[in-house]
Amino acid sequence: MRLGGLALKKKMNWIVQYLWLIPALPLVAAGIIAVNKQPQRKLAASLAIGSMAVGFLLSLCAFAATLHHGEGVFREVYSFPWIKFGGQWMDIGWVLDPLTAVMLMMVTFVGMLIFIFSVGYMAHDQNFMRFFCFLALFASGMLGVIIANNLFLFFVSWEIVGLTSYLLIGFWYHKPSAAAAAKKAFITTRIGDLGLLLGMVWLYAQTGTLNLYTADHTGCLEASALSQMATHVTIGGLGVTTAIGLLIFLGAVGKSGQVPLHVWLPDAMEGPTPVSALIHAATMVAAGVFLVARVYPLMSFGAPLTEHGASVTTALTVVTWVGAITAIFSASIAVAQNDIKRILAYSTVSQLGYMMMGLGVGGVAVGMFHLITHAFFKALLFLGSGSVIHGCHEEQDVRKMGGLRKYMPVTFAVYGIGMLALSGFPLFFSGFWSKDEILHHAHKWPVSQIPFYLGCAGALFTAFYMTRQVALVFYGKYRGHADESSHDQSHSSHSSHSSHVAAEDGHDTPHESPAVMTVPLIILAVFAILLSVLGTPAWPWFEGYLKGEATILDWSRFGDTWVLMLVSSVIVLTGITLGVFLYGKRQRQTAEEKDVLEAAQPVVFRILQNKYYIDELYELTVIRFNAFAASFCDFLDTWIFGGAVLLVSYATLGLAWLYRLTDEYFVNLGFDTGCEALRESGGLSSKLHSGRVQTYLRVIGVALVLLILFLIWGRKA
Amino acid sequence: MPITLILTAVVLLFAAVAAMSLRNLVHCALMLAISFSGIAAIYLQLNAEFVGFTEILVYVGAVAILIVMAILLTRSGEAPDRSVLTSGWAAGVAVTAMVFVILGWAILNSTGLPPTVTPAPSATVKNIGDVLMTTYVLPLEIIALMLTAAMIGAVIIAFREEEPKEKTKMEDGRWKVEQPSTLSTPASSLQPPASTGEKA
Amino acid sequence: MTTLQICLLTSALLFATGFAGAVTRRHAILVLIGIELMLNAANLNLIAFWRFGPHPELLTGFIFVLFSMALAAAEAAVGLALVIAIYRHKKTSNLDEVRDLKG
Amino acid sequence: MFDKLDQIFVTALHWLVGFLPEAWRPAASSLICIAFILMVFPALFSIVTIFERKGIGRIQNRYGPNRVGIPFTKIRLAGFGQFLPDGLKMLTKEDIVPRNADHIVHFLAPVVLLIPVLLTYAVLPFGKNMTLADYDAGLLFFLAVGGAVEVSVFMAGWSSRNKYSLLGAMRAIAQMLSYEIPLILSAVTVVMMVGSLNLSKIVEDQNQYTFGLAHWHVFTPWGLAGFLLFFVASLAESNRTPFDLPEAESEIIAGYFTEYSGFKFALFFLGEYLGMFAITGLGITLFLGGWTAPLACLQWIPSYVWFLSKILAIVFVFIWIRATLPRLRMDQLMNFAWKFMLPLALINIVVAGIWHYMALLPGWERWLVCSAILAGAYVMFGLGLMHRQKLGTRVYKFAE
Repeated sequence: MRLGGLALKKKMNWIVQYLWLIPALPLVAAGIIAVNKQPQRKLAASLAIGSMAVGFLLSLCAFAATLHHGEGVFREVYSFPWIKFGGQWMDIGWVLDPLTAVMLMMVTFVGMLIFIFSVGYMAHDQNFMRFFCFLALFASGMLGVIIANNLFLFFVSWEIVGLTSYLLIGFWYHKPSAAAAAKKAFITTRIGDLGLLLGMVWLYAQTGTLNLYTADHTGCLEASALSQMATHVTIGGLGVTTAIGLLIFLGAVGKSGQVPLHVWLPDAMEGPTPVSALIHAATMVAAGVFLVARVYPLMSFGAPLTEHGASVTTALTVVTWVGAITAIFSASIAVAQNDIKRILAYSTVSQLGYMMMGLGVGGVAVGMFHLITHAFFKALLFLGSGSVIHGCHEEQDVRKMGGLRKYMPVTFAVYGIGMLALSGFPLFFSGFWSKDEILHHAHKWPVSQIPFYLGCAGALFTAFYMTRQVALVFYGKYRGHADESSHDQSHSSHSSHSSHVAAEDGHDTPHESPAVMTVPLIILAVFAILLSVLGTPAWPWFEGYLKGEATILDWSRFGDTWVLMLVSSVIVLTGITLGVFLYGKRQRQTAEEKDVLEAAQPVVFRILQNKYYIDELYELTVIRFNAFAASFCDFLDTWIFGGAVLLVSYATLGLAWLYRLTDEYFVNLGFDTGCEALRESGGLSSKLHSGRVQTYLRVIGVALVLLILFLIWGRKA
Repeated sequence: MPITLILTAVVLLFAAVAAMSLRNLVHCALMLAISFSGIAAIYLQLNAEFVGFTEILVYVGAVAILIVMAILLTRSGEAPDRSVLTSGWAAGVAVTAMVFVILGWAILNSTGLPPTVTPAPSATVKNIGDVLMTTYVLPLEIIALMLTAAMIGAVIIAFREEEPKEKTKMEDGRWKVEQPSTLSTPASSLQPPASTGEKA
Repeated sequence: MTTLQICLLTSALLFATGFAGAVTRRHAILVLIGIELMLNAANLNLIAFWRFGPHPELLTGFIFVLFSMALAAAEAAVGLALVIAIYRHKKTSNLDEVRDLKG
Repeated sequence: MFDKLDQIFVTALHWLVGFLPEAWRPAASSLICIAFILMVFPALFSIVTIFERKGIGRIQNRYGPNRVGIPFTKIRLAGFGQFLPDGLKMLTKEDIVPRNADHIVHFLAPVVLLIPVLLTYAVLPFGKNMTLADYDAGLLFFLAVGGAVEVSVFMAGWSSRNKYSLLGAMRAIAQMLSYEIPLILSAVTVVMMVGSLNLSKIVEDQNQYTFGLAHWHVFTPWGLAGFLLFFVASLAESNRTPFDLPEAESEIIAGYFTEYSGFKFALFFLGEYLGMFAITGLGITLFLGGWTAPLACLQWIPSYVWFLSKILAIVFVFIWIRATLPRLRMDQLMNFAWKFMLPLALINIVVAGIWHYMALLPGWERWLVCSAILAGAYVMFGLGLMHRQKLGTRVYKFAE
């Protein structure tokens, strides 16, 4: 295998060889920032952003390398032996294929924008350096996940990502809620990672390698390994591939917050908003989806392709169902939330559900396309909410906002674009096309139609709660503080460029954010619109790109999709009008006023507001059991093991006493006398060393005499 | 011609003994010069002119002068009134006697000595130069290097240390006490001693 | 008694004299003088053996003497410099009072 | 016939020695030569003293001694008889020795001065076949023995318990040690070119003629530079102005022979002049072709005449300089020796090597190259020497 890697290197594209630079640069940046003691904000920011920019350029090169190469999927790997496991070498390496390239571009680009944004957002935080150090570290981990050609490297980067997510959620660790959220996120994702680890180990046991692809096609995702694996069957007639796939999917569930492990994601919003945007909307949570896409060959192996390019296996069915349930579930929860970021968080969860569903029903292209588009417009939304929060002086409750349209027009404009993209407003927004793809494939799914209906419902909810949010935040009048009259232009303008001054005197009129925050928003908004052209049914360039096929413009493809497009547009428009009717028409006057739905259906609303009491459920079951187990272990520890340890320790103490006695009364005395003798002899010999030259000369003379005598005597003998 | 040789040897040894036993160091140094010249004379009688002249040039011309300089620099030009012998000189004399006896004994009845009647070898300057430049060129270079190092080392060792700053400051203070500090020219003319101090 | 033996005896006596001085006198410079005398005795030996040795045409002892003279010059320079430095520090050049290296 | 005239002393020596038995001849001949030297050069000394006095007198626009002639006659000799009364005065003066002087050393000093100076004459070739001891390493002998003069100077200065004497001795020793190095180094160039330390060989090497001009070393760039260096260094070696600090009358009364009078003083005087003659002779031998004639057409003149006349010419230049130049200061003296003459002499050695190897390509290149290097070095070191001189207001320096 190593020989293969070396042989490959000759005709390899240079970018493949230097792909490692992309994750390495942010890592180096993080290291440099970490070792710089005094707060050098400029250095930190410029290092992080610069590394991301260079990474973006490199990934552009990588992308260019994956284009135009004729038929078949472009895939080049570069791997080298790393450590020796028992008998054989474990290689690590990286792979460059369309999946990697497109993810690289997305992550580096969005990440760069978010870095720039957070320069403005964190401007007044005294832990600026730490923040950027973590961000850069996260970026390197995420990029490592993307380029990894080896599940081991993948897992390492994956854990780095998890760690940085923990650190960043708990960035404001002085807030107990943040600390708790960080712990929750870490532990919950650990559950998933355990599954991933088991899957990896099983895979290694089965195929003897963790390389996904290799030069000589012996990788664990390639036909030889898979077919040799597919012959095995484990408990309950479950195919080994299926089992491994499900275990790995468990990791994905944990990472991208699918039901039932979704609970950590909403709480993760305790972190700074850029973190929410970068990690919990754009990139990290997408890593789970990416993982599924990465091991898609494993999951889809052995099943015949259906007529529209997706294949049906047990694993994929599970994926689909989990995705669908997650989508509708969290979309419904989002309806009843009041925290602007929580709403977005639940929408994220539901969108991730959509992606999973897309992967399950429609193959890699569908899910990934929604992932990309979602990354852009969700980052846009989060950053927009961040700008709003920044403008409202760290206020997050939508009920306390309102009428911000006047105060921050730019934010309003881009936020509106994001909202329309997310809710899938027809024709002009990327969200529409990607979601439509998913629904389309779900509709064609041979197993069942239920996921399709769930998806439609989710779309309805999505449109509805986004409209509600926008209506509450941007329309009506500002409910941030009691008296409107106290705000005068000079004060607001003054507070606009130094908002920490304003933050000190509690309530003040909201203000537009500085350019360093708005410009990334605008860029993201542009992309949120433009990306739509890549995935229309008429010209499914993205799919072709991923599959490595040329794409032809063919309007006739609308023939079988226009009905569905119509349906989804109708759904979306219904949701929006519903939202406008309920919240736009009659604005609430005060922050304390009851919500409209709450007035109508208090029970349902409470259930939704409390997230179906999932946390409480876990509280009652998992955590209770956990506590019990813990106490049991404590008991064991204290009495059984502790007793044994105590016994051993007493025995040791006795021995120690014995040793001490011997030491003191035999060894020490001996050594003391020995040392004494040595010291005295040294003193005696140093007496000889009287610093008088002439004594030495005398000795030399005597030595000369002796030497001559010896010579004569030796001559005689 | 052993006679002249013996005479030279006697003179040389007398001078050496004097150089080692006189009380006045300068006399010792002069006697040393005489004994060096005696050695040079012996060299000449052994057909080693070059070495003889070098002996004069190096020892009489340089080493003796150097020693004299050192004597004057250590202010020990006068004969001390206390004893010039170190404590425990008797042991030294005994060791010396042993050394001499053993050496003389070894010389007098050693059998392996080469025959004394040999043609006078010719050590012309040309031969010496050839040998120095071919066989012994590396030792020559090393010796040159060593001489340079020794010279630098000697200069550095014997270099007079900078006297601490506060000393000169104290001088200024004393000066200020004596003279009204309004005068500038005497102050300026006072500076040189400190400077010449390091120079000389 | 051959000429060679005369030379050797002379050098032995010279060596003994120098040694006696170096061992018995208390002034540092005199010790150096004694060392010079000893060196010269050694040189005398070398020359004598060169003169009466089997291969005088090789000039071995001859060159050796030249080199040892260079060494002696260096040694005298450094030694006297040391004496002067010691005198500067301790205001004495009596070897009985210079014994800082006492073990 | 001219050869006979040239070799007259040699033949006379052989004729004289011919009377003696075989065994005594070497010793006898050397004794005779020594006696000859002891006769000639003190006589030269006595003449030169008068020369000096009269010459300085002329330069200072006054008569020198111009009365005394041959005693008991009316013959004046333009005052050249002056040395007789002077000598008598010297020899008959009272010999004063300080009470707490070190008598033995004080007595020995002039003798020790005179012996090496006279020894140096042993290797000088006064004329064709007129070398007393034709050592193979004659030059080395000359330099070595000349080095022994410092001992006597020190003896004189130290033994007469007088701070002026001691100061003078110290100055003299420092000066001699410093200027001996350029002296030897400038002589080394000649040794390099001739390939021998033997003085008569060196002279023979210069005893060739092209276009009737002699091959004197001074007629080459390195030779000229070497000769100038040697000349300055010999001025300093023989304590002549401008290097007469050791016996600067106006500063330290007469230097290391302050406490000498009468006969010993005369001996010092004699020693100095003999040393001057000797070193001049060496310079002539090395650079000015020794006893050879400058032009081929003048070879009929006997060689010893050439030698003596060259000595007299150089001595005249010495006297001229003495009457012209002021005295140096001590630090200037040292700076000049170590920062100017020493590096220049070293460069001169290199130039000699270049000259030797550029002889392979005939023509004027080597003249150009060597002269250029030497001139450049001269200018550079000269600037470096003048660079540090603070030619400004006077600074008072106090002795410590």
